[in-house]
Amino acid sequence: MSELTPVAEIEELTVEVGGRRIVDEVSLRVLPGRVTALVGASGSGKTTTGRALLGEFPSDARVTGSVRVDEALVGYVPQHPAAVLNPARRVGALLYDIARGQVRELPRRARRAAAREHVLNALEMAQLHDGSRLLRRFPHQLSGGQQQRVVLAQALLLGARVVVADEPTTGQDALTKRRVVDELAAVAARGIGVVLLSHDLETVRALADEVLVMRDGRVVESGPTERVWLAPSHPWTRELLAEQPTLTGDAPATSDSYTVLRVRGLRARHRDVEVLHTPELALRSGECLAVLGRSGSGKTTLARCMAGLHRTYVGEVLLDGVALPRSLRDRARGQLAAVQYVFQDARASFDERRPVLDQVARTAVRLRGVPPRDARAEAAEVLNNLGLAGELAARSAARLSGGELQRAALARALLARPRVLVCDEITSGLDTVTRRGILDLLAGLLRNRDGLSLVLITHDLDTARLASRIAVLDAGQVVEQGSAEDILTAPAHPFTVSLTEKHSLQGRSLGKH
Amino acid sequence: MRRREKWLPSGRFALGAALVCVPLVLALFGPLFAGEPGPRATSFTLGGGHWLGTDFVGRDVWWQVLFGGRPVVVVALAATTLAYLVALPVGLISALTHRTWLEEVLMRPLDVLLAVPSLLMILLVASVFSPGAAGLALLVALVNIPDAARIVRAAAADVASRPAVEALRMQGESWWRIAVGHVGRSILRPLAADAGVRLTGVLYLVATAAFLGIGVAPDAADWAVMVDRNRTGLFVQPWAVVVPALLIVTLTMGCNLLFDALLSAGRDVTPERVVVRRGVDVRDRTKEPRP
Amino acid sequence: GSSDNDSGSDAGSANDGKPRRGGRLRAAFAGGGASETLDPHLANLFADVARAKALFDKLADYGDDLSAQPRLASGWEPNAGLDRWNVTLRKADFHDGKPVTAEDVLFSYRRIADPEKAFRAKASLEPIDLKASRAVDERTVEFVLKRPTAEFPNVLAAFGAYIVPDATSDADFDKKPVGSGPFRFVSFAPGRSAVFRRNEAYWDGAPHLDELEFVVANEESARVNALLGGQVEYAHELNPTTARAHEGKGQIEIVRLRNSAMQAFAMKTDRPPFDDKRVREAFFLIADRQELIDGALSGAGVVGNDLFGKGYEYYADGLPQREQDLDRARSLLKKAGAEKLKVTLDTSAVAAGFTEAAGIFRDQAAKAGVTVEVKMGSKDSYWADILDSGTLCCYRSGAMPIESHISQRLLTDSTTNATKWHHKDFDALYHQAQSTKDEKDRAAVFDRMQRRLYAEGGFLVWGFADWIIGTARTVKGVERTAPANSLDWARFDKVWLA
Amino acid sequence: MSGLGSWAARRLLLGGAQTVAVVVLVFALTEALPGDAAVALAGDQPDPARIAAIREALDLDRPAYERLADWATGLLHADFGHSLTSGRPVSSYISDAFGPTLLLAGLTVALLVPVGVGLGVLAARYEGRFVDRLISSVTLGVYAVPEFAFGVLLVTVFALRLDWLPPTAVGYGTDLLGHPAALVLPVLVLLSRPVCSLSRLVRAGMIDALASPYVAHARRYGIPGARVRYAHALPNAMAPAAQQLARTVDWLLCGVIVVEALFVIPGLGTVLMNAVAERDVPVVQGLAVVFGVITVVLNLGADLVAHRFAPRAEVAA
Ligand SMILES: Nc1ncnc2c1ncn2[C@@H]1O[C@H](COP(=O)(O)OP(=O)(O)OP(=O)(O)O)[C@@H](O)[C@H]1O
Ligand SMILES: Nc1ncnc2c1ncn2[C@@H]1O[C@H](COP(=O)(O)OP(=O)(O)OP(=O)(O)O)[C@@H](O)[C@H]1O
Ligand SMILES: [Mg+2]
Ligand SMILES: [Mg+2]
Ligand code: NI
Repeated sequence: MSELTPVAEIEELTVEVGGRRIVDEVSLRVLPGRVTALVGASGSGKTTTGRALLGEFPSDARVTGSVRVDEALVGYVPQHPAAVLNPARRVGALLYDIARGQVRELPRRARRAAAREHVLNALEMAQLHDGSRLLRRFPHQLSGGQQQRVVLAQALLLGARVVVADEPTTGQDALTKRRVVDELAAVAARGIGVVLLSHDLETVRALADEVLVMRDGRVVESGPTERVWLAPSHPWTRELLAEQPTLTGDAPATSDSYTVLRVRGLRARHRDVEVLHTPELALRSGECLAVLGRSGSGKTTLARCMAGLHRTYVGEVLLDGVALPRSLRDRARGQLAAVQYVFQDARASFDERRPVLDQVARTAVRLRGVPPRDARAEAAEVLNNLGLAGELAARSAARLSGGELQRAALARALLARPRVLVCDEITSGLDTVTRRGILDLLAGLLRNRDGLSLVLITHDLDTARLASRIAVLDAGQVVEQGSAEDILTAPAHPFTVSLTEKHSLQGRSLGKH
Repeated sequence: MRRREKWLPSGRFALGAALVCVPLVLALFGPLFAGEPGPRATSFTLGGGHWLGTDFVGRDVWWQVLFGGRPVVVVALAATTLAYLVALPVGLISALTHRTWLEEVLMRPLDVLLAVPSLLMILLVASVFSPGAAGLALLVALVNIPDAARIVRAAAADVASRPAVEALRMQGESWWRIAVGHVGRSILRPLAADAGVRLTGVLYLVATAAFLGIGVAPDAADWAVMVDRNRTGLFVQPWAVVVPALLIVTLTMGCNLLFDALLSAGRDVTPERVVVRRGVDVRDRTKEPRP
Repeated sequence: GSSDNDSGSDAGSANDGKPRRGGRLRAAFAGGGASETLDPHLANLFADVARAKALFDKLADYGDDLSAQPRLASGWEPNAGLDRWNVTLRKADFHDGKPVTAEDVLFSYRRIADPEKAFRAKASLEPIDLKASRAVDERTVEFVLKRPTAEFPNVLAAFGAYIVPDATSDADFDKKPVGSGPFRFVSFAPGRSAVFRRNEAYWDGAPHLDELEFVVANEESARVNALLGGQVEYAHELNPTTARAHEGKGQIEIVRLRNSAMQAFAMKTDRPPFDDKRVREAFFLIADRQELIDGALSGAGVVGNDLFGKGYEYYADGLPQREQDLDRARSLLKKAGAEKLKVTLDTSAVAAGFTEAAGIFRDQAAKAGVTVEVKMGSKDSYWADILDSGTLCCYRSGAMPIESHISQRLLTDSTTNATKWHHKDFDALYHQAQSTKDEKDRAAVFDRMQRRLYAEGGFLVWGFADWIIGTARTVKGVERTAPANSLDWARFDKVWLA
Repeated sequence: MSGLGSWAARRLLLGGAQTVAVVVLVFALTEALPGDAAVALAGDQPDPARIAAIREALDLDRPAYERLADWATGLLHADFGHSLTSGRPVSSYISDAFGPTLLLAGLTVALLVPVGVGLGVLAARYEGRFVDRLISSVTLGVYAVPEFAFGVLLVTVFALRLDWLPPTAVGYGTDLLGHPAALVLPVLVLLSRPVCSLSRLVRAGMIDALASPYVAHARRYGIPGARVRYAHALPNAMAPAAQQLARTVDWLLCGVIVVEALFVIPGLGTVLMNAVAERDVPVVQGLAVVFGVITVVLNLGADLVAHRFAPRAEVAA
């Protein structure tokens, strides 16, 4: 190891915002061909540290310490990829711009073809197999996972010696995730230093050579992955790595439960392309339905149809047997409150400028007629339960971490006291500890608040275990649905089989000492 | 952090404020100092007790300058505000609606207004009605509405389709809060830029209208009217044009600079700034917020 | 009138040296846009008249004092009753080589008087009974009139009464107009330019210039700039302020044609408050004429004395100059029971100085306790609007003989009687003048009529504006004393480039 | 792109209706103006008998709707009618004046876009700094000076004092291309105000766009600064500016009266002015058709640009 010179280095970095140290004396070395992982609770400063390698800090932060990067460019896959995709440019243009830098040496005439070659190659590496089709699309015409992979493709195209990947596998299904991990491993194998910021321990374990465990901005433990895994020294690490207790959707679909939400003959289109066909899907009261499926299979589209955010469909969405208006603009307050949706891209769903608390509280004011003062108190309480204490909640959305925003978005929906809560990948950006907390909370609500039903959209099988029933989507079709038990233990459809296959990620054999 | 949010780029702010102050003070308090108008002299002459000379009908230019600010400020501001009072809702409605017919109903008739030469419009009103200052403000606003509405719509279209707006709808937020509180606020910068420039356009439209017989008298003490009517004497007695024109220039320039300064001060979501330029070793670099 | 045709050029230009032949002169006028035509009978604007004048001739034209001077007519002789006039033509040829004959004259006049059309000169030719009139021989026309008309030569000089060849069709005028004027047609683009060439065979001596181009520039500053920038050599109708800026600076020459445009306020004498002659007199006394001249005309003019035609033939210049007298005005108003009088003054941007004058007069009237409210009207229909409605309006008039002014505006059956001056005895005086053969006696009658108008007329004539022309310094021979509309104004056959 | 295609098709259809509305409105406005062609022709000789005669000769005594209907039927055969004042075909009025107008507008826009956008981008790039302040002050200052005064100033300095350029285009007629020097000053004056409004809108949009994460991302990846500004940030700043640009082109094509008068360029503005003054209704109507079509097309173009640069708008629920 000693023979390697680091391609990037952080020394005693401290980032202080408003008197609070969000990163506290963190040191980090990025070695070529090695994967360095930062793990830690949501809000522990992973993203802030990772961005320091790019030379970027929160505005008006007080920064001390040093950051050294060998080369000019650093690849970066941010936590919320949608934000870095230019809404007015096609995916192709966004990629070509970067590819152009790679083909500068070639004669002018050969450049175009070479750039295209590069782009398609990168898309393939980023697991976007029908890449050439996506090139003509605008970013908003991609699913969340596809956006993420486009951003990954950009980072791969760049050919930088350091890549900072912030939660590169959130929002990816197990299959895709496996491939992305392989790809990152291959990237490292080419001598590129990878900094992996992730809450996904499986991914970390499979990829990382070295792990830094963060808590409240401080590195509490660091060392080679295997050592940390096998012999965690800090109690916090132990907690973080603790085996997940298998939550099971114990909410019994009792005989007195009735169908709250029914989707019938739904065929949803984007423009003229049909992306979703769901002949029948029912959600019973008090039940938790998980929707599983690969990235781009139409999960979000389904959720948005339910929520009234996607209008171009035939068929109907029935609440208590009554068809809901297609657009949420035409829904009555009661209907709005009854069906709430938690956005996949939490950051984009908040107004960056206003305090999160205010934004969350409005739900209660508008949908339940709670006086503003009480609404704020209630919002503060819900946020607190979700781990966003007072001071955090009072900040503007721009000043919260990805996981924090995800929780705020959940709180915003919960404040409506919905009967159907549609959660789109709400735990994707959360560490195990926080995730456990949230899922517990949701399970508790299911149990105690009668009438609440959950639709959990997830790629995460562990999360899906919370559900009592699971529906599996593939390429817009519901290929299988049934009780969670059945689906997870004895999947019938080959696609489900491939999804639920014991997703042991191959640890890398190379470079481990 | 709090401190930082209140902090204004003081230099620019001060400059803008100073620029606005001169014409504003003159406009507001000028009439108090003006006193009685003296006797007339030959038009466009210098000297003879008139320290800025005389205007196109032989009146004292300085006296006119003192008196001529109020109508400019009042009518132009009123007309611009009025134009936006209509253009803003119309533009926002058509940007926020998903009903194409509603958008067409709102915007297409305005397009028709755009295609009618405004000269014809003003001529007609001039000859059919004889509106006073208020009518003038209305008319000038009317001429400006289609244009402003289109700009509002164009600026708002993108913001209106973002997930943040969907989330607001999901919360059952009222139209006004979504439109004004969120979308309107997000497009404040283009709006301010447009309004700042529009204000100037309105000033001279008022002057043109005056000459066609609408609103103020064609020989009114009004800076814009002065610039317009004294232009024939530009080479004999430049002050009659230059002084009011300069005042208008300072007024609009000041307004715009003030807008700019306020907007960049109000922006609390400053982009996270890039501090370390890469490829270099940046040891012990300390960055502190500027005072 | 006198007939010194050959002395036109050296009248006002003593030190211009010897005329030089050759060169092209470009003259900028305000024009009528794409609707312009070269049909001389349609001439309406100054640009039209200037072009018509270059291509065509009238039988007579106005001298500097607006008396009729023979042009194509070499002389005229009335009968004793003054209702039959024999006009003899001089020897002159049209551009196509054909001589100007009596038939051409009759054709032209009949064309103007065509009841189907509405040519401007039609009203002026009204005294002639064209059916009865005839060609006595090749070069003599006998005009039979409907009534005695001592001032008949004025009719021959009327605005737009040009002689065109017999049987010219309407379409010919824009394509290839043929006249007897000093210049021949070369090309014409409506609203832009017209190019003419010297007519070597002109009866009044061939012009000095080789070529003459009229260009249209409606904006005064454009004309000035073109002149200053050497793009034109002659710019018609400049502002007094421009004149002041450039007069005597050596860059360009400024020519002021005095007594060109009467400036007035017209009071409708048939309705309150101006049906009371004390109110009219009070208004005469309210006006501070010098202030109006200085303010509205930037000093470029002379004060008026409530009478039309200063400096023209028959003008009553023996009357004392009226001055502002607010006390007397106030007491007259009081006597008329018109204290705290409120009147609306119609004005419009239709002529230079109108809005300015209105504003100034409003302030002057305020000093006499009269509230004048200035009302801006549409400039395109202003003249028709003020003819019958309103009580007080801004008024102006170009140069014309005093006799024409009276017949057009001050008789009971006048077509444009803007002051509603209807007085049978006044009409009678006019007819008496027209039937008086002796010039002195006639002048006495005109003098009586003007005294009446001075005392109680409806026109508050406060001034006479200069007509300002700018020329390049090389332009010589420009007449300096001819009021606008008279023969020597905008006349290019006697002009040369040094 | 079928959605966009049908959208554009519908807009063009509506555009037809709009043009009709423009013509009717303009006709109504001209009719509502006091006086008619006869009164205008009569000028300062408003002899009532003469006016009546003119009216009869011009067919003006017929009811307004009949005249409009006649004119509209003519239009169906591509006949714009004949001028009341001169009797010449209206199409000749339009075709004669369109050349200079198109030339001026073309030149102005060709310069306006790069200059306006460039200045806006430059100002946004140095927001709050000297360059920004310089650009803002100069453009705003020029904007606040009326066109007329600015024109006179330019003529005085560059044509009369320095003698570099001709002060007017007098005498050049429609052959302006043959005298390119005569076009410099008019184009400068025409540019003076739009440059300001355009650059301010571009600047405003650019400041927001430059602060966005996607621009930061592009920078991060070493995309050249100019490319980041013009290809990445600018499209997001363009929607309001495109509207402004459409308005400017509209204004340029529908006649720029002051500049045409000041520099003696016989364009559409002059024709319109004269036609209105003369109450030459057929000419005014012919121009209304032209202006209506121009406006419809330009608005469509601007909306297409807005649509292209805010592609998310179409998916709004
Ligand atoms: N606006 C759009 N226009 C065209 N196609 C779209 C649009 N939005 C989504 N799609 C396509 O529709 C399909 C379904 O998208 P959806 O967002 O529902 O996927 P998803 O299952 O939520 O995926 P992920 O897990 O990646 O979020 C994807 O292939 C996506 O590319
Ligand atoms: N711009 C900012 N201004 C102030 N505080 C910030 C800002 N950005 C992040 N923070 C705070 O700093 C802490 C660390 O944020 P960071 O984004 O680094 O966390 P993280 O470890 O990436 O969390 P997550 O897993 O939720 O994404 C958080 O508590 C967050 O609220
Ligand atoms: Mg993070
Ligand atoms: Mg999704
Ligand atoms: Ni399509």
